[in-house]
Amino acid sequence: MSAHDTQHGGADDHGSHGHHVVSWQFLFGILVLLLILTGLTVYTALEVYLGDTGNLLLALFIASFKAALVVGFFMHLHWDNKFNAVALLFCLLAGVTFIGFTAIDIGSRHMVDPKRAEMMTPEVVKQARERAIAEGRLEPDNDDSANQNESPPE
Amino acid sequence: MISLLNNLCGLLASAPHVPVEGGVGLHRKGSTFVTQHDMLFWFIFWLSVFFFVLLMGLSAYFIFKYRRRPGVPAQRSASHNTPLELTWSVVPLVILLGLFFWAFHVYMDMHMAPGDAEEINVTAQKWAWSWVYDNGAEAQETRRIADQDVPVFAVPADKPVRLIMHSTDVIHSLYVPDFRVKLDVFPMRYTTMWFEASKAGEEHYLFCAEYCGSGHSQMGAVIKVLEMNDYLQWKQDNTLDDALSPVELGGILYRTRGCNACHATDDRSGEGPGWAGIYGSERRFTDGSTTTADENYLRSQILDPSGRTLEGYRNVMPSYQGMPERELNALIAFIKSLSAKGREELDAVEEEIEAALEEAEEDENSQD
Amino acid sequence: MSSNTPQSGEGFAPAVDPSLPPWQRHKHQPHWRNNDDEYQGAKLGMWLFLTTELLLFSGMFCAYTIFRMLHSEDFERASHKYLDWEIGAINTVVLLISSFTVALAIRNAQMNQQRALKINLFITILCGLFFLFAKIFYEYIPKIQEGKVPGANFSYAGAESAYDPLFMSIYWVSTAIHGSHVVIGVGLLAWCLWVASKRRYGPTHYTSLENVGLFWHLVDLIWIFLFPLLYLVG
Amino acid sequence: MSASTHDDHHDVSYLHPKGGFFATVWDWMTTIDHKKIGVMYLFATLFAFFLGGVFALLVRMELFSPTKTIIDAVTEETVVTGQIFSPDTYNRLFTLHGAIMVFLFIIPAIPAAMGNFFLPLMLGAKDVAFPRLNLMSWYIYVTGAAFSLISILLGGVDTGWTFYTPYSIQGDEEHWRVVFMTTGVFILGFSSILTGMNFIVTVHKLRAPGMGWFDMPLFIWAIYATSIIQVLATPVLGVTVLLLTVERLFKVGIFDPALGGDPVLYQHFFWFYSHPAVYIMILPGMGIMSELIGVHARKKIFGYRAVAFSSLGIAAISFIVWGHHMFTAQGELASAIFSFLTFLVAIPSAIKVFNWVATLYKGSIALNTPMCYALGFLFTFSIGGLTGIFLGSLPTDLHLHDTYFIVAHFHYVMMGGTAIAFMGGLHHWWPKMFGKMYSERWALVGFALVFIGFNVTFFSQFLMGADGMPRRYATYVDEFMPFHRASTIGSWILALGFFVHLFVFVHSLIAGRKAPPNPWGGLTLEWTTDSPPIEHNFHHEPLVQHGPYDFDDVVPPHCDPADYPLPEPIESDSLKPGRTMH
Repeated sequence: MSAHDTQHGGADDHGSHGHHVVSWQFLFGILVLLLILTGLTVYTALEVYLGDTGNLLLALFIASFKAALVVGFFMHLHWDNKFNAVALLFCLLAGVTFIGFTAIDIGSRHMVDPKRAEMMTPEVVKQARERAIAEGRLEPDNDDSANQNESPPE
Repeated sequence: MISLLNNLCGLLASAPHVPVEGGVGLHRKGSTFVTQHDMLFWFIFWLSVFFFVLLMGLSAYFIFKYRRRPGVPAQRSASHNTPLELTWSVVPLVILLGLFFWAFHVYMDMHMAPGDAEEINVTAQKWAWSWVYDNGAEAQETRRIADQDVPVFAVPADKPVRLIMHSTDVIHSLYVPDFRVKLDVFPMRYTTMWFEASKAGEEHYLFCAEYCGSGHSQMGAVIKVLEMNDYLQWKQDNTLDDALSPVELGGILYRTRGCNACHATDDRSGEGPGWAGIYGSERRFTDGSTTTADENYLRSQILDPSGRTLEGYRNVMPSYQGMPERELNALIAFIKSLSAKGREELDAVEEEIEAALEEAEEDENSQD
Repeated sequence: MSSNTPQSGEGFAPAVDPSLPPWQRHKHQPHWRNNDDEYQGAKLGMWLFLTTELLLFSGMFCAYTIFRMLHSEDFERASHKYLDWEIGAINTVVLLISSFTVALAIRNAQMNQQRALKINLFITILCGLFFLFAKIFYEYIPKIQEGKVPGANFSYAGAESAYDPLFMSIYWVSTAIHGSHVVIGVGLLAWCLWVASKRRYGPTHYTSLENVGLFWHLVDLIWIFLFPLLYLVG
Repeated sequence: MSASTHDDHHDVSYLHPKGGFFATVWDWMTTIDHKKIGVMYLFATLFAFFLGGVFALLVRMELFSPTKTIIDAVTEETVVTGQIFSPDTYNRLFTLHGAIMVFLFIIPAIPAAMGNFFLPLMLGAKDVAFPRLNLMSWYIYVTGAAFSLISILLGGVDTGWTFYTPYSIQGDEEHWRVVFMTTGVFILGFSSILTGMNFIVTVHKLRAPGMGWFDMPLFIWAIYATSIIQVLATPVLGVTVLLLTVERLFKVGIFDPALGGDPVLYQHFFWFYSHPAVYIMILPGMGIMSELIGVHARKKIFGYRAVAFSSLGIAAISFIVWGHHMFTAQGELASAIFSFLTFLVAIPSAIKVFNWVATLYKGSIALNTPMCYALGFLFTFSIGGLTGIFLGSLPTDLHLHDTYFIVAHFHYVMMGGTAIAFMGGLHHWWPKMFGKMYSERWALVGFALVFIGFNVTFFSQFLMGADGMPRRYATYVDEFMPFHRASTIGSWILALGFFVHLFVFVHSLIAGRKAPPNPWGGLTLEWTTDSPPIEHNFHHEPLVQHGPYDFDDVVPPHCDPADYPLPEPIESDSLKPGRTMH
């Protein structure tokens, strides 16, 4: 997908601007590639099992590759002046710093004293179930699958 | 002019009444952390003073020496000097990073509790602390600071104490300035902190340092450091044993469960209504409905207060869901004891009990 | 940005030759030196705005990452239990196609193919509307009826873990913010279609069309990440 | 207003009224002239400053005595030492003081008011890159301020300006007040983003011919660095406040622990914006400092590139240190990392202060009001910066967190830094903005009162903070009474100082004498045009031939060489750069 097959097209392209015009064949090629990648990510997510984080990383990798395609060619960044790309880079840097440091903190609470990471479970679902029983949407003491307004969990 | 100065000084320094002798501050050396912490604190202090005096002295000298004199131009001088600029970037960096490692070392000591610590469960709720010791003891003595009765917690001297803390509603923060310790207390999550009080017989303030609403400034406590055996004796005395009558137990719970943070035992109203005379009286709510304050009303208001709010008050009372039955009855008995109608009923109940006891004795006599 | 009516008190009003097609009459604003400077400035401004939009969504991705880290198996199960990936996949394809057609529209403007420009813009708007239609009628409304609403008023009785409402909260808030951006995008594209029908886009002037196109690509970009994270790996 | 020059009708001052009263008002409301928008921002932010100041005085009044001061608002009975306000009202006062000062004054003040006015002038441009977007930012600011005002009129918010959850999402009856305030903050965020974006494009695309990146004045570098932070940090505030509003309306539960959320996550969200925000506040102040010290000491800023790059350095490092606001809430690993990085962020600020002091060497220092404020900044900002070291190191922060030591630290850096630099910049550029000189004597009196009042108010807070006086307390233990009394009396002196300044400025607008184009002998482009400047800033496009601070070689424009003598030209090359300073 390098720049060689970008066709400097357009008969009446006014020289004064010299804006780079991309051939529609090239754009169509990018679209086809994106659709294939979408299919790939759906397939790998449902059929292929690489471990909990493995799937996540694979999905993220495919999504980043698709994003790079859209940003680089659909959004014309590849041929734009460089500062736009620098702006996008700093944006990603800020986002990664934000998510990274927050994850470091919340992920490492247990290190010195495990008691500090012990969370109590919220009873939102318990209250919801009691409310459901109170409103008669749910028979009191049997399992939830017999509930009339909810399709059996697949 | 002199009188003006006197009032001003008088105004400034009128002798503050000090409920905890020794006051509070850097001069108080409450825990074993103090030596390490203060060494670091004063090192940073003198480092800052040195740089500050250097900078201000230099600029004051320049301002005086190079003040603008008409007709005299500024002399030429180099507009940048790389070696100088490098030194005054690298030298502070090295000093500060050295400071970081020293500070980190002290910090890790403060955050790693030794194994044999005495464990106390601390619960923070909107505007009161309650410490429950390992044998179920709770503080009963209170002290009046900053216009509020706050509990006095006992702590053993020269023994590590580990506080296992959680909050029931919002974020609070347990802060003892004299021990140089502070840690946030979170709802739905445990946090732990440790310290070792160094000198028996001293008393220290405990403040809430994370903003938690209108009672935040009165959510204090006093820590009393006792010798080990006094401490064990104190714990023994303060267990809520079963011999206590409901009204007495209710009185203790009134203080330890934080009711005193908002409710007064006379009819003066604070954040919440005063309890004197409310049992049996007519209670009007914000939505205009009224009801008589009987036992079920008191029970429902304690367990689920957000349902109905009394007219003229805000809906800020936390719910005491999960309070054991014995303590609930004791609290209700205590409230009843504060109003005439309540006292009659309590006396009536006592007479029945005595009557029943007498009958029981007669049956025994008649049997044998 | 597109039409340049000289402001009052203008020092010098550039002569505008009426015989030229509308897109060639565009003259840069007085404080710019030439059309190209204005075009590059506008594009840089748009890219900076896109970085702020990306950072707005980075907040949602951070919440997702943290709660996924804390309760990963609950999230994994909740994603398969509550969300059906078919609708997500269809919406992804629809958005990718709309990205393609809006890129084509910009190319048409550069090549002065006015009819193709209007058709491509129309297709993009259709795809956007289809995305919204599918999201609201096939995802949001059924979920509301079954009580799979986020947070406190979560009343779906078939929930297994205590953190299902939390997953629903993340799903609802992220897709709602993204959905609102799709609505804004469709509105802007409709405005571009109106401007294009006035033949005011051409090889020398298509700045606002390109900026709206960039915004639409951003909307697609966010969905490219939201779809796998929420629907597939959960 | 000022007399208009008589050549062709375009060269009239931007303040020249356009016909009758209503025509002028309509012209100001729909102007896309960066100067008018700058002046509108100036008056709006000054109004917000005084409103915030009133709340500050009320807070200090309440803290004059430990428990109650005059009237106990809850029971209405007059108590000799009654509390002015119930604790709840006190909480609303300090919250509104914080929120108004942060969101309505200190973040927009220098970038929007002075940045809008002087960025294009100093770059030699006719206007900012997107003038209409600039006007839209102004109206977004006004809308956001209106929302916050509605929240205040409804009774104000008592959650602290940080809106920490779960406290900020509980409580039913003030439901709408918090929602109005958070929506107001959300809208104000956009005004900040769009202004930042506008300035970045202006600096990149609209510099005068001959002005390279290192020929720009240092104020522009500071505004550029501030704009980068505004663009990259403010959106996260947007999403935080949006989630808070959604949390209150739909009980979503991302930040609510009772529903599985995590309040510490909220603190990360909030401080990821709010720490870079404190650099949005101080960087423009540092930019003004470079201008003031350069012009009034008639000396090229020492180490121009070091000062310029330290602005960018601060902008970069500011994004990785936010955790030092949460040392008591975080895990140990995160606290260690953030503490280490916090020590890095101190270096660029220190470099700037060293460079300013070095600039004074062999200068020709005139002690007029702007220079007094600049030197006052050196004093207060140094204290603010150095006390930051106490808060960067972990154990001392555990002791000092959420005490009055922190209150004193950030007031020394924000008020002692940005507000004093703002006043210095205002006095420096007042003649250029309004074409009127102000009375030097009374302005110096104002400075003296502000400087003394400020130091009395906040230095006493350092002392009581180190002793353990917690923050946001309506009633406190008696040991802290003397410090609080000194601080309250200091706040009266401070308020008096600002009122003196208000009268000086109003007097100057009404009866000030006409200002020359270059009263201080500055070399940057804004001094080449008239004061107040004409509609299109420059009669003909300026060409940059010398650096912004070449005081040794260039006679300032519009100035009599006799007033500004030049040192003898360099014969020998004894002054080659790199030699040690002699």
